[in-house]
Amino acid sequence: MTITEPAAGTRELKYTAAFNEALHQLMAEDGDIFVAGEDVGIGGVFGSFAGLTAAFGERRVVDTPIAEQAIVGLGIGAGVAGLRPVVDLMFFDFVMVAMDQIANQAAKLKYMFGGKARLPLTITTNGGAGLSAAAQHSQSLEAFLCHTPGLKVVMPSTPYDMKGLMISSIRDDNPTIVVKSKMLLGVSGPVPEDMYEIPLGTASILRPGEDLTVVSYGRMAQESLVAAEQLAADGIDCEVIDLRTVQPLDIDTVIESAKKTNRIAIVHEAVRFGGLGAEIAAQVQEHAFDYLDAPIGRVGAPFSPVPFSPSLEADYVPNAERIGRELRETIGRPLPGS
Amino acid sequence: MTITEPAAGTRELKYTAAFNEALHQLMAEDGDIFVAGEDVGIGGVFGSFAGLTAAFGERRVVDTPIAEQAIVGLGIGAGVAGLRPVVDLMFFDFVMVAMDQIANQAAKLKYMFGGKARLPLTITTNGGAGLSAAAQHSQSLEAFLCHTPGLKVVMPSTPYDMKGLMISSIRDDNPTIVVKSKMLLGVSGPVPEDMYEIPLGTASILRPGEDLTVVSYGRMAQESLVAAEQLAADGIDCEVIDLRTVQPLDIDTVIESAKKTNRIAIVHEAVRFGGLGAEIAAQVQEHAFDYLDAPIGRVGAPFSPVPFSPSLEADYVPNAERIGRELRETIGRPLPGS
Amino acid sequence: MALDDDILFDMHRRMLRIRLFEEAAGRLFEGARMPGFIHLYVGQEAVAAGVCAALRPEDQISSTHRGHGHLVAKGGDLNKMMAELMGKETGYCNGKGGSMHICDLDLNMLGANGIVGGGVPIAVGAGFANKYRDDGAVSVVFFGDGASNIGAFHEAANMAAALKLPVLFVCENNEYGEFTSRDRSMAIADVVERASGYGIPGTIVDGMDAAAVYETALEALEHCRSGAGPSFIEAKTYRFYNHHGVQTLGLPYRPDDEVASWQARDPIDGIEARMAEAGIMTADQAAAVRAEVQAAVDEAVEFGESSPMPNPARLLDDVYTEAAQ
Amino acid sequence: MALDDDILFDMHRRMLRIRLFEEAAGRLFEGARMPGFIHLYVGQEAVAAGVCAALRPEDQISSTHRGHGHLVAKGGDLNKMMAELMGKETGYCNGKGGSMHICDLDLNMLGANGIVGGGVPIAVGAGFANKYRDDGAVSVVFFGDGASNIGAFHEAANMAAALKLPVLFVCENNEYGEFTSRDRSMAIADVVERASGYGIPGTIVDGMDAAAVYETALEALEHCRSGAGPSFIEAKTYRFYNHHGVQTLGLPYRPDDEVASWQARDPIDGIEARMAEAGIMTADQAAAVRAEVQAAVDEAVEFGESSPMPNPARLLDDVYTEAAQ
Ligand SMILES: Cc1ncc(C[n+]2csc(CCOP(=O)(O)OP(=O)(O)O)c2C)c(N)n1
Ligand SMILES: Cc1ncc(C[n+]2csc(CCOP(=O)(O)OP(=O)(O)O)c2C)c(N)n1
Ligand SMILES: [Mg+2]
Ligand SMILES: [Mg+2]
Repeated sequence: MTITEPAAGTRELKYTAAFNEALHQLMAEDGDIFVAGEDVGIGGVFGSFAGLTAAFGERRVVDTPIAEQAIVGLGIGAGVAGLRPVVDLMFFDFVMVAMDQIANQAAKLKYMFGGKARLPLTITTNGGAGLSAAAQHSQSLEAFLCHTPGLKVVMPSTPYDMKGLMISSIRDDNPTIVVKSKMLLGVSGPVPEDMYEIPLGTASILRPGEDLTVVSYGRMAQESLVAAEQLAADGIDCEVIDLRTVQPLDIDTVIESAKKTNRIAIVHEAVRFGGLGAEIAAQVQEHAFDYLDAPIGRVGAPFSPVPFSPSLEADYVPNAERIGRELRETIGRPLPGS
Repeated sequence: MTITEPAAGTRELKYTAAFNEALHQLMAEDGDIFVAGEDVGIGGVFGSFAGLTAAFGERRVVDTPIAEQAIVGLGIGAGVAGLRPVVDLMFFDFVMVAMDQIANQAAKLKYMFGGKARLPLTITTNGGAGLSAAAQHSQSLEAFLCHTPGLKVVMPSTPYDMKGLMISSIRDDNPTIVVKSKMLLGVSGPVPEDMYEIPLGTASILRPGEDLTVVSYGRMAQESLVAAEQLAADGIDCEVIDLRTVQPLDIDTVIESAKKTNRIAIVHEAVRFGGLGAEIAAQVQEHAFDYLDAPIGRVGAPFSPVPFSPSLEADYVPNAERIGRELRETIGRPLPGS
Repeated sequence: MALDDDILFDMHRRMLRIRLFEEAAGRLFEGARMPGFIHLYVGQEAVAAGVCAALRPEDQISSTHRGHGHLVAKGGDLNKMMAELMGKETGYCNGKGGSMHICDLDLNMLGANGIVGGGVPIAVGAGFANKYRDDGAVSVVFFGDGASNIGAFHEAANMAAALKLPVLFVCENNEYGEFTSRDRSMAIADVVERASGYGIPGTIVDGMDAAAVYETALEALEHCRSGAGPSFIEAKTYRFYNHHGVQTLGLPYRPDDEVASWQARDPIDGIEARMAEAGIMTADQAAAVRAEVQAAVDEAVEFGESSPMPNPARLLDDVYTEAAQ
Repeated sequence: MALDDDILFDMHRRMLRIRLFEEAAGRLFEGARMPGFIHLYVGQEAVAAGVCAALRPEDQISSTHRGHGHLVAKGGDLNKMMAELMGKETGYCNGKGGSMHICDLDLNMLGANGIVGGGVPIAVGAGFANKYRDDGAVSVVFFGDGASNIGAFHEAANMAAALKLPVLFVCENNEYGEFTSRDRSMAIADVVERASGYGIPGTIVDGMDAAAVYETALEALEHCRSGAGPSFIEAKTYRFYNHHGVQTLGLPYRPDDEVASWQARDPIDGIEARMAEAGIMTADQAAAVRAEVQAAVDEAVEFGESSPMPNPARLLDDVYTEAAQ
């Protein structure tokens, strides 16, 4: 909605440390919050949960067996029974293993019960390619979750957003999946020390622009920003929108921008076919049909599993250079002024 | 692609009997085909497998424990080892229970192995709402499967298509999901006695028309046809395309039609947000941007789980009347000639 | 066994409420006055009644697709139940859930479930909350012999054992999934043999004998409450009707004489005979209870039938919990 | 045990091939000359070697994320393996799979797997095919102690038992998942206790003793081949390196003395000592085998490093099998 920018001089934290700090502060504030998952006690395989056992003990930081269905179910049952669980699935790909508990149980429980339940469950996970982790440890599966009414899906692209969105997600009374981007874990940025919320469902405009709207989220929002700066050198002025949460989707911000720039592209790391970009494109053409000067572009992964080999993976995952190239194609027809 | 119509005077069969006949003929022809699933031995809860045990014995018609992951895994392993398995998941909703085996294993196996595998696996299931079966027994989840490279997804709307698509699916060397529509099981239509294939990835034009293209599949293709006839009474001439398979997607037929009619809507029973309609809309606007006289319409289920109560369910699931109403909205702007 | 008379009366009433409620629902279903699927619990009443009589109000129960009996036994409101089964606005779930999702969170009944085994991990989560709060409550999960073959059950049972959670697993072994018999779905004779694979103490009980179920449950619950971790009961029982719907005899997958031999061990007849023998309930008294329960069931049918269908304007309500302002 | 000398030589060589291949891969990984994740099998060689020495070529094996050892033991081509680990065109999967998806279908090695437990149902499917064709082959599935907690394992084990399939379950209990110890993940001492819950006969074997593994496997395979259904072996073993990567000592989750005590039971030292005692292999002979294997491994490294990266034009190949024309 607005351009979000922490005050100058704010302390810097890594993306994963922002996640971690949010958890520390939330757990200190609310005794009903606990964390459960595989190897979380030792800090988690990505270090995201570091220090929590020392601070809050094994009662509240619970190592579980390797059992993703039971991990999510643990969160559902404990949540319905009044706690505020945070459960971790080590890799985004493992939502597949727990899909019934996520999509048939957690997402639908409140509705099936006629509203008589509250499920303040947060599922955390790590998504995306780039580590040569191959087809079963590299996916971006948000389209599955966004197509499932009852869930919220959060995909932060900066340490600042990570902290604010984690706080909102955990305080939210709905099943919410927070997807960290594995490639962003070590990226630093300014993060205020105090607790703050970023409302779920509010996009941020990373860069204002007049010629083309670029809609993205997660790591690709940052890649899109780089691409936009490169295009700016050629006089193409992109407006880059970071959705931050993909469900709820801040479509108003997107449509408003499209009406202004008259050209729009969506960029994500997930497979393009059936990805979230399709939904956004469909909504934009529906609501801004007469404003569009060119077909809506979509940048995403091609139609294959994620390959292992670094050389193939580099071709598979969008990056700033490829995004820039495809955005130029979206622009396609000469800009009004040129 | 072309209007498919069995010869006049062809014997009539129910949708489920066409499915059944295809299995009988295929199993007689190929000893490597077997059927496994819950209660298939007695004919299955919808009678789809009736008579198979009598004809082929328990070696080839295998009752399994209630274990969807192991059922799909059984098919994967037996398929890789050289058989041609048909495994049944009683309800479409249960793909969630087996999602890892379907999406992380079956879909990706060939690619991960550098091509060195062949997986001639067919998964059959029953989808859709209309029986007051509530949120966990009524879903249309094809968007999940279509977004997963490596799978094929087949959703027949007539007995004729059912038989031809089943034969193609089982003979296909890729993991293929054939989704029966529960509400169509008892619907009759002409079905030739001989074996015939309908190539996967070829749409059929159920009704040619000039004013508006309506793209659908499964049960909604038939509802769309009814809606089209009603609109014809008002002089609106719809072309109704039945995709028949949603992966591969016969987008060429769709785009060609859109270029002709200049208006297009997609109709499906799945939740509209993130459904296959979004992908089709995104591709159509990309490839036929200059041909479109109106925003692409999408008819689908609203953003909630499927409600139990028949009165709510009737409002939830699209039907001919609602489709007609929404198509009129898609037409929206006056037709060129009027 | 020296069982309090009160307990027998209590269980007898719970069982009758289940039986008469279910038979009324079955008739409505047969008469096409009830939509959707119906999985009747008739025959298994002693399990739900025996276990629930041993519970405290704060103990949770989780159930299956065959869930009416569990909710009735936990004290469910027959009016709201019948209305829900009919898809009415006044039902437990405002008509949105139906038979397979019926629940009463105020009674700590965490819901039926349409996915076989799907409720087991959720029940373990409730048990986790109990331990976390150290409130002495036990989470009880009912599931079938067929459900013991599915992954969610396994993961949840092991999780409960590994984390030493107060969860009581109650397997209602009625010898069939839908149409496939237990002995074709597993290569063991007793489901309880699985419990030791998790390190969970297990017992077999006659699921047609409410008193036996009660005593077994009481002991198992005590184990759970003591902090020693989960416990496991396998109740040998039988459903008198078909998997779905009301047919009893003449089905292709169950020999009629097998059905008859179990029906001869009707758990309600059993408890009534026992109470008569003990001289604590005459035939007249039994009839009076039955009449009273039947009246409540009739009222529930009447309540359900006269209730309105859900307001279409609420179709999209309750997908999410809105933030309190 | 009266074991053929040949078998000892055979197993010794298989184990050395695993060990030296793995250590080379580890060094490359440490030197950032190998991409992705690497889960070393070092320490567990006796299990793969002992089981695979007992197999016939037509028997299938299925593996885990820790899969190099199994493929080497089944006769995998070190060149193609090393190239695959490096993501090269000449690798087993043309660089598309990597360590976690390495496979050789010609050797009936049905693949490593990145999903814990994900390979178990697939292995059961292969066992189904064997029974269907009545070809006498057995499908062997390797999985960890941690994997025995996941639903897919449970469903598959029960399915194999219910359908009496020729499947040999080999649990490599190395006492840890990633960083969580077995005793915190389950409330039982031996994973084999689960086998009886499926009606599968089970045995515990010393997984550091290749000969013991071989003899146990031979017997279990015989059981499977006889048509009596699946069999289960729990091999007590230990990984010498970290879950991922090559660190050994000084990790926060495993006491150094525990690591050291297992390392003192190195399975390769063990078999060499036994062969020396039996007088069938001198130190010189052992050194010669080692040198020979090392040369093969060095060649594999050279092969991998000199191989080209995959052709980018093939990125989208092999998603589907095209119909033969
Ligand atoms: C995951 C899943 N698979 C299959 C079904 C279909 N189904 C519903 S009830 C049932 C049988 C369950 O058997 P059991 O657990 O023994 O319970 P019972 O019906 O005997 O009470 C099956 C297979 C389902 N609802 N969910
Ligand atoms: C479904 C799933 N959950 C979690 C993981 C992450 N993971 C990879 S290996 C591993 C530990 C496996 O333990 P075990 O089965 O004992 O095998 P080991 O590593 O000891 O050989 C875990 C948790 C995964 N790959 N798949
Ligand atoms: Mg049963
Ligand atoms: Mg282990």
